[in-house]
Amino acid sequence: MLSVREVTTAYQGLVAISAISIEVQKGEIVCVAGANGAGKSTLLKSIAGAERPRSGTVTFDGKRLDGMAQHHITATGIAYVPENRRLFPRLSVRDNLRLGSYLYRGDANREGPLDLVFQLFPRLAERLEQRAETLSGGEQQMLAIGRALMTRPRLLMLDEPSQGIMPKLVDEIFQAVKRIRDAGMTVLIVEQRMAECLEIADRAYILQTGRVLMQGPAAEIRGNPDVRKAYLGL
Amino acid sequence: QTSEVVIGVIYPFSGGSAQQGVDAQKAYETALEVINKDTDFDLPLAKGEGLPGLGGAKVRLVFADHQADPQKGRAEAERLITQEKVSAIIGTYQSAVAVTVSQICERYQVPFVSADNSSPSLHRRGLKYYFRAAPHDEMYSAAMFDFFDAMKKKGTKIETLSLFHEDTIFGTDSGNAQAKIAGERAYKIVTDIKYRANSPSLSAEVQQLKSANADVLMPSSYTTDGILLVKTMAELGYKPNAIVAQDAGFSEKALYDAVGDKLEGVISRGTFSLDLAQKRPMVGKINEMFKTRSGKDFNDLTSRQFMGLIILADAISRAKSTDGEKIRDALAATDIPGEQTIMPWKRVKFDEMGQNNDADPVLLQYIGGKFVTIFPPQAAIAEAVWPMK
Amino acid sequence: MTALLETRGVWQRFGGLVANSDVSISVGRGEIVGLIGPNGAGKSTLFNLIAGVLPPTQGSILFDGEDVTHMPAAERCQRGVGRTFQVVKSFETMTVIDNVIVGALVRNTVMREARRKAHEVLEFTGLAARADVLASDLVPAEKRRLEVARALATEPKLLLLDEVLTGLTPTEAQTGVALVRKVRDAGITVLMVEHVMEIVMPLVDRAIVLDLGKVLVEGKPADVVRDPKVISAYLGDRHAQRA
Amino acid sequence: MDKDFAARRRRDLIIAAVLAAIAAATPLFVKDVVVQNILILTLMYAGLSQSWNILSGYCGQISLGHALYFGLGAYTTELLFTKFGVLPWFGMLAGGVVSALIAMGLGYPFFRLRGHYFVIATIVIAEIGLLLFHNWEWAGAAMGITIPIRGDSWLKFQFLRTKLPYFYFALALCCLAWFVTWWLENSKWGFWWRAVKDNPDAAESLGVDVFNSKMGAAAVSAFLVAVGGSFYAQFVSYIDPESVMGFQFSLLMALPAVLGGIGTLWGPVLGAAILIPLTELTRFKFGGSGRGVDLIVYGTLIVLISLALPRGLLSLFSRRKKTGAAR
Amino acid sequence: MTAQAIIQSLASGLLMGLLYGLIAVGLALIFGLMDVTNFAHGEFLMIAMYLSFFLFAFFAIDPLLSAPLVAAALFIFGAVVYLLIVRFAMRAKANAGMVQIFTTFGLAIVMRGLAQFFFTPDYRSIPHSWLGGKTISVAGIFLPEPQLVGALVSILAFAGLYFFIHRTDFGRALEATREDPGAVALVGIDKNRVFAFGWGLGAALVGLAGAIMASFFYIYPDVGASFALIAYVTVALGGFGSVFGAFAGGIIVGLVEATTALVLPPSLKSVGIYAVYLLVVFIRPRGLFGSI
Ligand SMILES: Nc1ncnc2c1ncn2[C@@H]1O[C@H](COP(=O)(O)OP(=O)(O)OP(=O)(O)O)[C@@H](O)[C@H]1O
Ligand SMILES: Nc1ncnc2c1ncn2[C@@H]1O[C@H](COP(=O)(O)OP(=O)(O)OP(=O)(O)O)[C@@H](O)[C@H]1O
Ligand SMILES: CC(C)C[C@H](N)C(=O)O
Ligand SMILES: [Mg+2]
Ligand SMILES: [Mg+2]
Repeated sequence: MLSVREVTTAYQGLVAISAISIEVQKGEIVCVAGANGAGKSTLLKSIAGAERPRSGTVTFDGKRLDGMAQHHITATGIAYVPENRRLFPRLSVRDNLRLGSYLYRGDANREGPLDLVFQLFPRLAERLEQRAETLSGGEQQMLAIGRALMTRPRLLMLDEPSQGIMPKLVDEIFQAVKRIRDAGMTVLIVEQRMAECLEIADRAYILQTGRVLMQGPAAEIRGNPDVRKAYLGL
Repeated sequence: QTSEVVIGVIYPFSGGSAQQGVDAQKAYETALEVINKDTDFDLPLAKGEGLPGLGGAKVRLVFADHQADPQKGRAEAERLITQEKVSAIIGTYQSAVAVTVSQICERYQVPFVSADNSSPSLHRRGLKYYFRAAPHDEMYSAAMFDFFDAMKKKGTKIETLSLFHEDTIFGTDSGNAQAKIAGERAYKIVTDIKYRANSPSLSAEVQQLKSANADVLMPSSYTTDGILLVKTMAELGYKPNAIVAQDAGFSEKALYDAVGDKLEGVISRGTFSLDLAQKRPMVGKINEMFKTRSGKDFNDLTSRQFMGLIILADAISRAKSTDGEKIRDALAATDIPGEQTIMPWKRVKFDEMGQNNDADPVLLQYIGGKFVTIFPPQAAIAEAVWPMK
Repeated sequence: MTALLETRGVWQRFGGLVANSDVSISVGRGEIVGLIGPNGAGKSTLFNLIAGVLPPTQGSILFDGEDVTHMPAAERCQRGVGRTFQVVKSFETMTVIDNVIVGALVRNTVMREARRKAHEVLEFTGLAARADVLASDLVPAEKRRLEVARALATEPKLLLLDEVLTGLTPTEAQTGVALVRKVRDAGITVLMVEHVMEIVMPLVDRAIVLDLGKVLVEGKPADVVRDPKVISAYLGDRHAQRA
Repeated sequence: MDKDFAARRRRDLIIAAVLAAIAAATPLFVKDVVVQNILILTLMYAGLSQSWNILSGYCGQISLGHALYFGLGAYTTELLFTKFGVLPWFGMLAGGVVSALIAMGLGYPFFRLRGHYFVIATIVIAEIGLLLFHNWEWAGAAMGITIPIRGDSWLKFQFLRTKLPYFYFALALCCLAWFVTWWLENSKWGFWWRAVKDNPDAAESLGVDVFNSKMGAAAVSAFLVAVGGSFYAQFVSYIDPESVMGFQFSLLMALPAVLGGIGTLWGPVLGAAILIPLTELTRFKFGGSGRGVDLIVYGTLIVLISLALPRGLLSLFSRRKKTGAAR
Repeated sequence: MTAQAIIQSLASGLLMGLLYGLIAVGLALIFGLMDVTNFAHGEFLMIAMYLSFFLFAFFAIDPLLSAPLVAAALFIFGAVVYLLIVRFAMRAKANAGMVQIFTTFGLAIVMRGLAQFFFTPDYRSIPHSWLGGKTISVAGIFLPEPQLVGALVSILAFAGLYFFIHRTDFGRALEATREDPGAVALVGIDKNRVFAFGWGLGAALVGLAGAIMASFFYIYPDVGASFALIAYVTVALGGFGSVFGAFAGGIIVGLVEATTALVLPPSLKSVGIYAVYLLVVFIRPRGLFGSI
């Protein structure tokens, strides 16, 4: 479904990822892990069009994405929840969610995914009129995912969704991710909480200093002794 | 022998009063044509080409933009003198700029002709190189009151006045002069409104004028405010008995194009009148020359600018030199009879402060789309229509 | 000796929403205390009240034996309250070292001293290599470390850490844990908010659990994680199994 | 690292000294008064902009009302001189003090405002000042004040025959403003200001007295600008409200810093060195046409420079990558 | 002063206030809602007035009729200005605020220069427009028709803008883009389209104001300067981010101006406006109804 080939992205000449290739199949949950600064976020940004790759190709369902404007990429069915969430701080929760369905204005069923969102994150339903900036950190993360779901993505990309989330909810979020997949979406997720993430993931990639260090089925990665030592802290 | 004499012309060529600068440019170019070409007018330098005193040397003008800023005026004057080597400077429309330009001229001993500044304080600063052939606001205002006195003698009721003047140097000076003379001659000022130039609205001001409803409304306003004033008066249903304006906006074509129909019978002071052409045909011809350049008739400002340059060039010619001091002396010795001007003046002769006290102002009334001279009697060609309309 | 920090019946309301209700906690000198609780429980709000961003709607705050309830934030910093922000607030157009110098200036009026102190703190926090980089060019994890460094530079008695160890791989987190210990060993009391139990629980001496703005449970970490109230409100069943 | 830093500071100081020395020597070669005039204005605006930069560039409180302080400096000096015979040197000091006090007085209400609300408040207060002076008869109202010419004298700081004293004063002012900036930049205040600009909340949490930082910056900035205003009044020897308190001054003070590099040590000087001669030359060259060409050229340049170099011209010179350019 | 005169003053002030509101409504969108500084607002107005003038001078179309044309032309102009200039000013990472101030300020200078170049600095006006100089008198209170129509258009423009911002997706998209232009792509919004449309709409509203103004005001290259500061104060007084605020701001400015002129010398009447602005923001640092 998504295929990233030999993508290199740099910031002002500083190469952050170099010649990375990854694949995501429809219906999969793919986990990307790696140390700080390994280039995980950069990879997602390069796919979402937030950064322009210097070379390499990104194709999504046979469509070339690299070089496409970011909002067009969203329209092709990729939703991206960045690390810092990028909510609209002074708009209400409701407006943030409504904006998620901007692409479907005029559509009678535009608020369709809202049920799923409230089902996943009932807290949001209680906070509809509150400004996004006054939400607690965890609530903000929920809203960011909720907003992304409103764009009815076929591929959902999450950058460290568990960051700042209470343990109970971390599990819920991972469960939610599973349910999101079960609702027909594909998920590409960057996580530091590898243990939890690998539990739900089908496959995983491990990045190191801008390159793919390791890849394979989640279970395999989880069993790898190096990984256990270096990333799972076991 | 010099083949060319350079004169600096400093005006606002950009900003809010750029129009005056551009009009002035046309007036000076007209004067230049009269000076440099052989024309058949009874004006100094008209006959023959160039300046006879300097072997027919031609005059060249250098224009500079002061943007209504005294500091820039100063810098431009200095540049014209030191780099363009001008022999004299003429300008400046805004009196505030004339202050600094004349100071620089004084310091470089280059004559400055204040062609169209009307602030009375200008010539009272003890400057040796300052000359003004035209009247200043006190003279103008005095003429207005002379006119009121004359009208009163004829039985017209003129007791109360409303002053309406803008808040820059021109309006303030004019308002002060009028208030002073009104006091001396026992006219009652019922309202004295100083307003902010280029205000977006004059409703409140006009409302006060209307409440006061004086016998005469005396505005001192530039074109923009003049237009707005007249429109606002119409909108608020204020029809004054008479308007006697301190020139400026009220001698501008733009104002009459905009609101002329509401101004039948308005009186403005001035120092020029086109109807002088009836007595002095060359006035009409020179006006035509100006009109082909600018598309406008001479008005109070452009006529003064034209005349100023003629007077200055004449002095240079008589000085037979481009030396500042010699030109200054020649200017001081100027004595041009009124008939050899396009103005209704008695003559051009400067007092020791550089002011020509024989520049008689006139009062003009706007009748049937034209200005006719109504005062003083010797210049008048018609009786004043009072009240207006 | 009295507690370093004490809050007495502190309330904070935002319109109809009660973010803190009747919170009374105390933190002793030299402790590392974990403040945990569900998202939106009011932890960051309590930090804001302690640091003096806003006065509590009701209640009082004592620091180092002094009532600081209405003292402005800057003065509290001078008294020894250092804090980090959950949503990082770096001085983006300044370099890392300059960011830290701002903090160091609280106790060092001589520039040279402040600069030396700042370098020392950067060494201590492992940011020395990034000293001359603009704060805006740091990655999120580094920015959080900068928050800590800046706060440390003020030489606080009490350091409030709001989720500074978030987004680290477990290995990296261990470095962070070591850093917090070092901080405590340097004599600084730490009150920290963190959601990653694997990190906090081994680290803290005592844990306070906030829920819906109220103190739910307080005690030794081992006891707290077993508390059914905490499990149901915060940790979730899975954690219960693991714990 | 520390050595680098100290070396950079020293380098700045040496460059400044060399530049000042070169500037001081220019009158030996430049006899043309027009060029001298441009140099004086350039130095004056460099100094003014440097001073503006303290409040707006370093401390981040964007003021478009500094004409108020400029005008207050000019008026205080000349009112004291013409009404009470106080020598301009004392007037200058008095003007600076008055402006600084007013700036601090205004600080109480103003520094609670953020963003556009603050900017508009500064514009509006300067406009109020302008209108009040316009209507204040004792201060000459619209007529302004003509400084009586009493012949060349250092005592009265008045020179007709030569521009050199003005030149050196402008140079001194520029150097002073630069040096004050240089000095404060590496002081508690300099750090506080930049912290306040970037993030007042964080600054507060680090013990920065946000309010007083702003007050300090405002006072220093207003004082220096007022001294510039005094100088300008003496230099032009005529002032009226419009020509010393008009909005254009507020912009002209900001412009060099913005074009050169706002919040930097060298930005204002660099900006003024380019902008002022450019302004003068475009007016010389195109101003007399009456067709607005000078405006078109000038405006286009401002647009282009702002767009092409948002960090100012200085960013052209800094070879260091973005990472180091913060100073 | 008679009661009637006072009522007249207030009535004039109210009408004038609505007119200020009309001039400010475009700014309320660009500066207030989109949070982009536009120092060329007065010059937009000037261009609109010239357009009306030339449509009248060459085709004898009354400004009232040409208003839609002018608005349409200004829409294109505004969008183009955004796409060609402002877009790049907003991209600046460093001190974006100053970059915006000075690019639009430079643009204002260029526009004045171009107007002078092409239209000459002459003062123009439309002598006999349908509205110009006409007035209705009710019980001795004069209500000038241009201002009445201006007031009506002002109310409609504000109502329309209010509806647009609060009831359409576009309005929400606009707010979102203002909040974080880098984030709207996450929900599939093209920020440049939104902002270009916003600028176009803002300029079109100024176009309406210009057309109304042209029927009774004088026109010259610097005419915008007279209105610019009042428009900024109007928007800020009402509070950034609030359409209603700008509307209320206009009315307050008009009334304050009229009442100040009753107690102070008229040359100080804008001091009243400025003082009220300062007073309001001291009490409410975000203006009367502002949200940002
Ligand atoms: N905006 C930026 N400007 C300059 N360099 C950047 C920028 N963003 C990232 N980098 C650099 O690119 C490299 C990869 O960063 P990236 O954010 O992709 O890492 P990451 O794996 O997501 O790390 P983390 O776990 O901290 O989120 C890092 O070395 C970082 O310094
Ligand atoms: N300024 C504010 N206005 C309105 N509500 C607020 C404000 N600040 C916080 N809140 C609300 O108060 C509650 C507590 O927020 P707080 O940030 O303290 O939570 P927290 O415990 O730190 O959560 P997290 O772990 O997710 O960071 C939340 O529901 C939040 O929405
Ligand atoms: C009416 C004008 C002739 C007056 C001139 N603008 C001046 O300021 O002196
Ligand atoms: Mg990342
Ligand atoms: Mg929190």
